[in-house]
Amino acid sequence: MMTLVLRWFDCNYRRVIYVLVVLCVLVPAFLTVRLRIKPAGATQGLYDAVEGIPAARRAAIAKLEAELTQSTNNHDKLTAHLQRLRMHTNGVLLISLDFDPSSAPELTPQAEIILRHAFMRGIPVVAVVVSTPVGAQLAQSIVDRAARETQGRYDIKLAGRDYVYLGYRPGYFNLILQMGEDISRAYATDYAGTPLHDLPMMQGIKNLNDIDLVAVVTGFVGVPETWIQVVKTKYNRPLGMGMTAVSVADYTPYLHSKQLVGLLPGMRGAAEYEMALDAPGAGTRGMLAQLASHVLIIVLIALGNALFFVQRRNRS
Amino acid sequence: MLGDVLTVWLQRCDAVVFDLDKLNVFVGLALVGAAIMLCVSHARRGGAVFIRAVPGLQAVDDALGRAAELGRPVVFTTGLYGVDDVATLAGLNILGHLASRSAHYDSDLMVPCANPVVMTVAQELVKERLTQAGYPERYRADNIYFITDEQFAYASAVCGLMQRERPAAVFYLGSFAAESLLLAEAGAGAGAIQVAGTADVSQIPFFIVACDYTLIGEELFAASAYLSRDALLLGSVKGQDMAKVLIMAALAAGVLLLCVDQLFGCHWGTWFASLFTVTEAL
Amino acid sequence: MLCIGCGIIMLLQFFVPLEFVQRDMLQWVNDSAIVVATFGLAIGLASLVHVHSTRIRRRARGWALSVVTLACATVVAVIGLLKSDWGPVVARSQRYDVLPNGVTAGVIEVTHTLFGYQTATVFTNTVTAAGVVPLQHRSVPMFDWFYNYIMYPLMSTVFALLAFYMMTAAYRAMRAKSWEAGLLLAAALIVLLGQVPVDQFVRLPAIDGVSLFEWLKLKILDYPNTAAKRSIIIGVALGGLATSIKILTGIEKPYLGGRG
Amino acid sequence: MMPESFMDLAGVWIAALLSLCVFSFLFKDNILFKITEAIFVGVSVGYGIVLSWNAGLHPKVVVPFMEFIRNYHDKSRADFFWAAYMVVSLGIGVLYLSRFSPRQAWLSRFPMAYLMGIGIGIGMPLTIQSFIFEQMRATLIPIVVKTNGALDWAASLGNIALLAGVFSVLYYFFFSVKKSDPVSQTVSRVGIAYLMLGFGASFALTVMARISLLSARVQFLKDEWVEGTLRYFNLL
Repeated sequence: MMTLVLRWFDCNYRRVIYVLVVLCVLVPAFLTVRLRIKPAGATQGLYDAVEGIPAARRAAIAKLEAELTQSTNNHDKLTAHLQRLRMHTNGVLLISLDFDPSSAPELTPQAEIILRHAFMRGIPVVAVVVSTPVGAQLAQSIVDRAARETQGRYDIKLAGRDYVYLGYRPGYFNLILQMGEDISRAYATDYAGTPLHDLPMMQGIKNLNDIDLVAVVTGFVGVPETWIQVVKTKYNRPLGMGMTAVSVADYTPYLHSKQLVGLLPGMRGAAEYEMALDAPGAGTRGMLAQLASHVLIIVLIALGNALFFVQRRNRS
Repeated sequence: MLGDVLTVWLQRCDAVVFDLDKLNVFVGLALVGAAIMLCVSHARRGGAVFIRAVPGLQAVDDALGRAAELGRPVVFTTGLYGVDDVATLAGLNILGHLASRSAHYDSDLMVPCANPVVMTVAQELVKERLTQAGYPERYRADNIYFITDEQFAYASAVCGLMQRERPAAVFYLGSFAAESLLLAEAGAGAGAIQVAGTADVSQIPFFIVACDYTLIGEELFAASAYLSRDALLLGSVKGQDMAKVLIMAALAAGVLLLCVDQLFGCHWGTWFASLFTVTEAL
Repeated sequence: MLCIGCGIIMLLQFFVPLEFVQRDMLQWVNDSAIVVATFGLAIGLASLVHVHSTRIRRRARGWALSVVTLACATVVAVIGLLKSDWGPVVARSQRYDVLPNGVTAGVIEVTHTLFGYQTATVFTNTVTAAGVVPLQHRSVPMFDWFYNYIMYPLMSTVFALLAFYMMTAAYRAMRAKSWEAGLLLAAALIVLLGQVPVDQFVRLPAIDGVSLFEWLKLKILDYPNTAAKRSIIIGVALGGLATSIKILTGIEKPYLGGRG
Repeated sequence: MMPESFMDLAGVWIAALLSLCVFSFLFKDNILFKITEAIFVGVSVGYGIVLSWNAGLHPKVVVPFMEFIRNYHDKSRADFFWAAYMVVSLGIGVLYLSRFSPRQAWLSRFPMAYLMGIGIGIGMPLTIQSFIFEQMRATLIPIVVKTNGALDWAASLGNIALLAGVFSVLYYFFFSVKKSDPVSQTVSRVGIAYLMLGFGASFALTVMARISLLSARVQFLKDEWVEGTLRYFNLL
């Protein structure tokens, strides 16, 4: 009997495995489960940073007010800056969605949950794409979806008032550098073609100094370094990242050296973030599928080896 | 006096004829080139060269023979890239040798191509080799054909081909991207003996797992020498080894100097490492 | 000869610091390669058409599929080359509304032209200081449509087949048949365990603030993986140089049918 | 993206059905997959033609060349050279067409050789620079690391492990040495061990990305196809 089953499995193992894989991926897609995942430090770091944006803005305003009463030089510049900061008392998040369709499955959940988090806390969002023209449309649909499908957790967000999507411009190094000086120099208009000075939200945002956190979700190698160089080294603004599971290992050193406030590792990072926010979504579902498939592949490897050793013993 | 003239001359050269920042690349290229050419000329004068066994290549004859026995075709692919890619060229070189060897067996050699220029080169190559071997009538131009240059469309077409033709042997030699495992699993499913070889580091693991024999990185480039046993080609492999000795020596020296740096606080090692810095490429 | 000449010229240009050579010449050569490669594509297409038309003429097995292939290629190429923004108008006539929270604009009613019974409420457009930017009637360019609904789904689905193939490959081939295969297997298992949050279900010791398997995973990636990759890359580069030199010196001439 | 217009709806249905046809290949090669494959190849070839014209030949060569002919009198010498070079390239390209005649087919070797030569020439220095030199520089690390004057054991051991790996793998790749003595055999084996550990790790690391791809396809079928269709007809 056993040998018969084994022989049948030997002939049809492919199909059996395919069915199992489908189950691993399909079932979680219909479940809303709360995985008992405790967010890792790197994820919690980014979560706390987004959560702390309003407080950071209040602190920045207070600091600037104090500075204004003390010093007299640069008065005009500081007043203008203060005025801009006061326009968005909840602070501002800049998010960069730098990925193309091939890494989108892993990164979309990350981008979405960060956006939702900001929207839930009433934080205005500036969204950009710096490194891939292919990703521009994709990024727009992610931002729009987060703005429209509120899941009953916040009011519908409107482009131009609660968020702006600027789209893609070529030459990412210069682009990021220019955003440090003046965002409207990097992006004259938003993705729909409206000049930035016509957008109410952008009245209070001139450059990286008016941004309280930069979040970069990227699937490219090399792009993160540029962000770190400009945002962290040149302007010293808080910076967090989300990456595919494959490339995370290359960038953990930046986390240890405190150049990044947080780093989301692939689908797992999104799931952990959703748990931290208590809003299970695509990441949690995806992680469930990941967990199931990883268990499956481990079981399959074990099974393959077991069969192999049994066969070898039988032969000898 | 002479020194001044030399400096001025060098400065002028730097601006017009030769970029001194790239001198290190030139020296590196010259050293590697010299090592290879020396060994080749040594071989040309009749010097014997030993070359170690490469497991995947020993299987080539078995695979071809098995295909002939079963009356099933042999499939060969160089991957997605064009003739400006060196690994693809290495794959084409091997295709030449395979063509001569398969000439004696009357099995179909199918080469689905993703790049039209590679297709034309492959056609020339196989035709020439079959003619040299004395079987010009066994060349069928329709067996070396262009499918499409889109990665996954190509992959799906080759997967379909393998399901339908059930090749006895499949060779993946060239440059591959994410389609590597798609092709290799489809080939395994068709029950073929598979020999793979690629220079693409991220794809080697998939070939190792799914194929019977895999040429790892550099072995792909040595393969044509191994298959042909041609003295000049063997000489160039020897040259590659010489260049490797140079690199290892440089590494060892650099590491030692860096240790000295750490222990005695000087900067010899950092200086040595800076020799390998190159100004930004275009 | 031509090959050798071009090769050596392009080799030397790398070292010439003139801006003209470094920028313009590379650009020129690139343009020229585009021109030549286009003719190559023509040959490729000729091969494709030849293979398929022979199949159709001979009514060989599956000749209808060849018709499908050629027809698809022709339709896409013709639309793309002649009028890539051509496409049916799908939505017209819009009406601005007021959102419940009192903000003007932001809602638009779209009436679809075909099957016009359907009226959808879609959030769109930008709130601007200047007012509302009206949405013009929307048409779907067919060329983009081909990409979005045929090419892209097919590309990603074929790519997704890899999820299945990884499993079968792992089952079939990751067996400890020798000590080498055993090492490969061990490394794979450790990394797999390090990828998922195993420590949520099983109590594991933590090292450097991460769980055991994650720590092991990072070590494997940092040392054996990096070392192996580096030496392979160096080796490959040398092999590539050797092949280049062989071709430039005419020891090997793939374009002439091997050693000539 | 939810289907919003009938074209979207039709597209989503076609995309979904084609996707299912591709998946059916896993079970068995069948006529549906064959049709899908034919469509895929056909559309991608058509797309390739358009792309090589719209993104290559047309903007990079044809437009500038037309512009050159129209204003040839106030062009610099460099522009003339460029135009002449393009004409020569055209000539080289035309030689390809000789393949259609059996007797003149040898002429097509010139364009092949030309493309090969260019590729090799541009590639060689870049290979030295970005593969050999970059990797060497990254490997130049001290085997004794001192932090704040004290010996850093962990870092030193790590560096030693890395260097041992690089050297042994490089040694494994030696072709022209008879590795019969125990020392070189051991070194070679260490090299293989490093290779295998690295390959196993890379393989396992990719699983997550590939599963994500499949998840995304399933999500597409569920959200855009099934739910999207229901929503489109106001059934949900």
